[in-house]
Amino acid sequence: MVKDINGLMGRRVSRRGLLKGGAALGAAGVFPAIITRRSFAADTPTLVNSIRSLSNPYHATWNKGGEAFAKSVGADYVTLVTEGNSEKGVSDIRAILAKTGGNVVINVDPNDAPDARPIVEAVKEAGGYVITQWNKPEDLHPWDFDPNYVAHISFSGVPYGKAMAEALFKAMGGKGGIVALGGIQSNIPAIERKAGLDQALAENPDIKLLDFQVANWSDTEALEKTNAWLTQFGDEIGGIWAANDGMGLAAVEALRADGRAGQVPVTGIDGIQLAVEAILAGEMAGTVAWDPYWQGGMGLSIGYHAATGAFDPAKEPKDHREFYGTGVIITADNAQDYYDSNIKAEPELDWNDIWGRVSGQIQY
Amino acid sequence: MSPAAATPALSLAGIEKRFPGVHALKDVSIDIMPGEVVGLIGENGAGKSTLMKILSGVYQPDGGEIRLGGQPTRFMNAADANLQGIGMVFQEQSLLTNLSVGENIYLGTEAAFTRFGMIDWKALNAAASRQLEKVEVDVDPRARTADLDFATRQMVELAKTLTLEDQAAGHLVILLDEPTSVLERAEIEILFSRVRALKSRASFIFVSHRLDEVLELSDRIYVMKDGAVVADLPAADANVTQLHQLMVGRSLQAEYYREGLQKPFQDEVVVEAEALSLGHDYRDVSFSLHAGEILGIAGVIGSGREELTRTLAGFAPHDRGKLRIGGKEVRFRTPAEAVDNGMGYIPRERRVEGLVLFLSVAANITLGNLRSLTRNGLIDNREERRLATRWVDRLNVKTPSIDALCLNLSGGNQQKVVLAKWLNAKAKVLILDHPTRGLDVGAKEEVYELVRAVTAEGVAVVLTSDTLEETIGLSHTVLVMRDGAITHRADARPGGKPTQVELIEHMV
Amino acid sequence: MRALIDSIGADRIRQYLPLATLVILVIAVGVAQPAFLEPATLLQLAADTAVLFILATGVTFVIMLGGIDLSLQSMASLASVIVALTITRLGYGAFVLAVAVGAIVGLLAGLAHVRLRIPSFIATLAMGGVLFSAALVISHEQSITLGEAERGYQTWITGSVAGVPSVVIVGLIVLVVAHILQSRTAFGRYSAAIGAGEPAAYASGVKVDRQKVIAYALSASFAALAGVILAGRLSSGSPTLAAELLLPSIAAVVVGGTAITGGVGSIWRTLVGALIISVVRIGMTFLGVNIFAQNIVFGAVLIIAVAITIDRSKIPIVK
Amino acid sequence: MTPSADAESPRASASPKSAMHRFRLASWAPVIVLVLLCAVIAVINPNFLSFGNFVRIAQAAMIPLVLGLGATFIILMGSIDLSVEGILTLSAVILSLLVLNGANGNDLGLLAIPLVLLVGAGVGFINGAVHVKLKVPSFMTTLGTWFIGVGVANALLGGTAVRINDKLVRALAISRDPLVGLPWGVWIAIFCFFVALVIQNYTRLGRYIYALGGGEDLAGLSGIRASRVRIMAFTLAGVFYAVGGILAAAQLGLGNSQIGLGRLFTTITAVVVGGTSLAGGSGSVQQTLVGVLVVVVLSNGMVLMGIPPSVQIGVQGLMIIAAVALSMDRKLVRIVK
Repeated sequence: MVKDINGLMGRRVSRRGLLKGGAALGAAGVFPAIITRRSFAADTPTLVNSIRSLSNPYHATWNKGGEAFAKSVGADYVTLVTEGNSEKGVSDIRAILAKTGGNVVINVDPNDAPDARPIVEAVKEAGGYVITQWNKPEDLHPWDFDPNYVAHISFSGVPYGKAMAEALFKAMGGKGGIVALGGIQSNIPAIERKAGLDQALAENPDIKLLDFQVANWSDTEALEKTNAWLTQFGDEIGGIWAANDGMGLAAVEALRADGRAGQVPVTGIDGIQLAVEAILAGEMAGTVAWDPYWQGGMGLSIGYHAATGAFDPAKEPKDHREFYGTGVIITADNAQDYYDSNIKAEPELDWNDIWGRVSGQIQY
Repeated sequence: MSPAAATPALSLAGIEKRFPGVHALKDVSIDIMPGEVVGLIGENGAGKSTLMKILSGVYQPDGGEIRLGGQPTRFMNAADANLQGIGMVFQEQSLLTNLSVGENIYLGTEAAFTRFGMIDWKALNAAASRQLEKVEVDVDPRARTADLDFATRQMVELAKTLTLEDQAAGHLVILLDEPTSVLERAEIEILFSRVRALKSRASFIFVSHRLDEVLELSDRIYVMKDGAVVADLPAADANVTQLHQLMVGRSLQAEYYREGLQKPFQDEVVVEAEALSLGHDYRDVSFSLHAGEILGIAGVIGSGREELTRTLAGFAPHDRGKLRIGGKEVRFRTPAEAVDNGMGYIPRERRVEGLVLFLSVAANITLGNLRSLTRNGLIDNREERRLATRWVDRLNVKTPSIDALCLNLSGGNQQKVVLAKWLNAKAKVLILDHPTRGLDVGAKEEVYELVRAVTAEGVAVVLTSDTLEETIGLSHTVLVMRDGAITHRADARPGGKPTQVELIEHMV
Repeated sequence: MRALIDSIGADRIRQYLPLATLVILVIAVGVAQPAFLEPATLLQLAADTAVLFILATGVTFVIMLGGIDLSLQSMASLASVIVALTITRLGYGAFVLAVAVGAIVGLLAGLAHVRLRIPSFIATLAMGGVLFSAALVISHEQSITLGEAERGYQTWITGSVAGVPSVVIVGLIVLVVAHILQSRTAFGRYSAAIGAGEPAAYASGVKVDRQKVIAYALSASFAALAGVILAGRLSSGSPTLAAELLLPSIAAVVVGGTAITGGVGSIWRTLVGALIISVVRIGMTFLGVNIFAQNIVFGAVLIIAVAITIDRSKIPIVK
Repeated sequence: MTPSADAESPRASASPKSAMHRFRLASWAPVIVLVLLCAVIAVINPNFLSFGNFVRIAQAAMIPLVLGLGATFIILMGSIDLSVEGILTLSAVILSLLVLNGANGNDLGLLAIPLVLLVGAGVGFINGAVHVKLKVPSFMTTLGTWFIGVGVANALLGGTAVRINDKLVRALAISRDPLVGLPWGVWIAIFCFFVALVIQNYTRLGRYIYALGGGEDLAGLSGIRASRVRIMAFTLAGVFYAVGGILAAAQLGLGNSQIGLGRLFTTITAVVVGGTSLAGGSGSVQQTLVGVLVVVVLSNGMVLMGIPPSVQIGVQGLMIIAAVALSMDRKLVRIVK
């Protein structure tokens, strides 16, 4: 019985099947399988991804990467979501540590930078292995928690924010006015991406920043802010820079309602499917793909290799402990290629190539 | 009118009702003739309300038969009773103040004016106007009910009940449940004249604690005691003393208000008003209230006595003149300030302003001065329980325990808890705002005794009452107000009581 | 009369329904996953509930008198920012400052509510916006991480005493203080009276406005304390540190059986409610409830729990 | 403050002849606030008064208005509905999965709309039924269905966002009528407004909702079945939220489970700013329209006036306090909770 349920849930990977079921409102059939009990074999560590929520495509893809890696090594896999609540995120991790007795590898995208410290401390105490991504305090370093805190992976927002700005300026023909949509103000990626935008602006005096507004990563807010701008600046707006794809796509929709979609270039960041499609449709000028599939799978893989003794974190150089990953800049030039190889098909990754995308130690 | 001549409009035969542990109605038989007004009296607990609830379909009888126009029937629920021609005018007003008069009259029966799911307001309001004409009230059906005075609302309520004429097949029987308890004398006159005029359209069952009114309005009177009918007598042959005797099973005190027990008041002046005025409500009111004195204030609606009472209780600060309590000049902006100065307000809206119904008896008793129970910031629970128990005993409050919610007490016992609250707070002045409203005779007497007892201890009392008799009977001094000013000041010490006529002269 | 006595007898049982619900939930999870019942796990659960409990305790005071406080998560976040910004200079004084700011903020919200007669729902929602803005401005829109030295001031939050996490002890102290405030002081009694029957309380000389303002000040102070503790647990301050804690806090109060309309309730009910919320959440992780089903289960459990715990005998009309 | 019983007011102002209606001067205060607000913004940025901006305000207001209409009925009963986001999200997601989309082969076209409305009505009905039958306060019932609604939407999507490719559905937000030049979605919202107006003023349900808000026990005495009215009102509200979901999906061109984020508090704020009392019994959908416009104009205006992002939410809070304080008729309110 338990096996059957597991089997049923295991097939969750085939999302399209589920969507069809959902479309027919037959989802009720899926819900009896609410509880998935697993055996938690004593030797293989349980693999855990802790992410913000499964309600955004970015993290949903992240989760799929995690599932794929877990499957490749035959380990149990658990997803935890914070729902934007730091306390919940930390306590869920503590719960999973208690449940597994510390035999666990946790790949976590902390809800906010501060959460990383209690998470790392708890994992260290329980003897598990943890990899953090994106958010952590500057003074928290993996090498202070050997060997349990295996690595921290981030993507420097500054160069990519700058790259998107440059792609936008290029699409605009090098001059004109832009408006910019920022993420939640205290988030490090939001701050870094904005810093990249500012650098690009400094280097391009012909481009004028008409206004910067915070839309808190929210589609709806981005739509409303863009609407207000269309009133305020009208035709002065030559381009829109958004700190992520969701907000960028909302800006495209605001333009569409104004009859200007495709005429005013928009850039995003994250590389979600809809954004890539928008680039193909000529409505967006660029995005950056972090490859959340890689983040979700490779984070676990690094931790797994450490936990199973394939390498000793303490002996690795610092640029393997705290490093920037490599993002893929997608513009009209390479969008089709990216779409074919990463979205249409399930990406094929070598999970053993753990340092393959290291692009330098993180600088604070 | 001879009861035996025709088929009764409504008749109850051998009605039985039991609740766990209580035999609420024992073989109750009652006949109501077409066009007859039947009075129904009895002490609280005599079974009146149970009987009313059976008539209005809220309860089902355990035995016996209900016959309408001679045909046996059952009332499944309130709506069913309505359909069969039983209407009800409630003691607590049942109109929704946020709706218009017309909306209220046809609330629940809009179907008659609904075409394709849409209400035809024009037709509804026109029909409402016709209903209002039946009771001779000149109100725009579109007027907001909150803007009407109580008497008009009571008429609207009657008009609402009369809509049953159009729906019910047979003769209408209208239950009037304490309809006068919130009305002034003049309003009562109007109500009664309307009821008499409507006898051609309906029969009435009139339930009231005011025996004189029952005698005045009814053709015939049923007296209930302990769940059974103990008497059925023509109103013309009855008098108050006799009815009272039948209800309580003992003779009425020769003197209802026991003037003999009234003690003279002391010399110390507790409250002094000097040319007190508030906007258009009252002006230049002056009086002195002594320790142990009961000061009755008489007056009709608009005389300003209600507002004066509210000023003393701290709800409506005066804007001119002086008010001194114990020699100190005060102006109460909130009840809290009044309470701090030793005032205790016993409101007419007992269940709204008198008690926190969902708190225990003990908590209500100590609510007025928790401060004195507080030691180092904490309430002394043991002392609180001791005090509450003492007051419950002393005032003979019937409650299963001091932890019971006030919600579950009878009206009289609730009023005792309100009194206990102020006695416990050591109030120097009690403001009694219609203190016996809705209480039965026995409970009233207990309240009178308590008021006498506290005045004997030096507490001063300001009294506004439902009836002049009560005012005269209890007071040492009576002030009569008209149009916001004092028109008469009567000494009402035992032996020298003014007559009602004397006071009324100055009221209107 | 007999029915009356019966209802009091039933009252006794009804009082313990929230606790019974909690115990049953704990046992249910424990049977499926015995690791859940280990003392360390349960202590951890208690520690993880502390912040939620303290927030819920504050808002209990407001809910008791029939209001609501929607500013509490912004207040808690602001408090964490204040601690992070001032702890280097003020040391332990930073905690006092944060809680004092909370008291003042609550005072202002309460005054806006009673003086301007703005419904508390709107007054505190708006105040929450103001506090969020304030936190963004003073933190320069970033989260502020605390260094090693500053973390030394926070051992009363992060340490443990005889194996018991300090934060649990702090939570217990809050429980005792709040319970005494609510059940043994005039303030607590007045709150209940106002919640159950404001006109009668007013006519009885209760200074209704003052009691309300005190309740809002208490609520915001407790929220600030929760923010201080959160800052300790996460060693930082951030304008979004307490995000998504508002609704769980209010849910905790109601799940404990306190009436959202006021008048009926207690701090221990809030404690039980907060624990129920935690047990359900963490229990789902323990049981491995499918991640997509968690929100659905959580919503359903909330409704069922309230259906069990709420004391309808003291609520005239359920709205 | 005078939380005196109703007993006092009629005595003081007994004038049976004066045909006072439910809509009094006090209810015009929000309109005055709105006009003032518009004037201030227009002075600072004259673009505010352009036709283009008028259209954008209408666009920004259409969803809050539809949501506010539903919530008004609930708040008039003295209840509260927190399931706004849950039902909206679920409706938007189901719509996106039923019409031509980027995730599955469905293509029901406009036929999907009645189905989605049915889903909204269904969840609303569950709200009402659980609230009434289990006697769970509406606050908790709807909080629960909020979680459940978003949860089911999320489970249906598996975390993705689904692009809507159906031209007709997209046209709701993009195409405009040839006469005035308003997007069709705005016309739908206006239509909903009139439907709500009719329900409020001309149907028994509307009347009974007021009656329940005025006093449930008293309404019961007139033979009104409170539980039925409550269930119907919640069902009705669910339909309005579903319309909101359809418009949101059309506007963003996709269904995702975060589409409802932040809409609940905006909705309730708009209803209250309009002057509808949270205690129930007084208010109207007309007032909600004004409240929605105040809130929408305020957030539109803050961008136009160049108020820095970090203090916008604070300024909004203060403005809302001011607006409610100005429009509150303190004499009419006995107790404010």
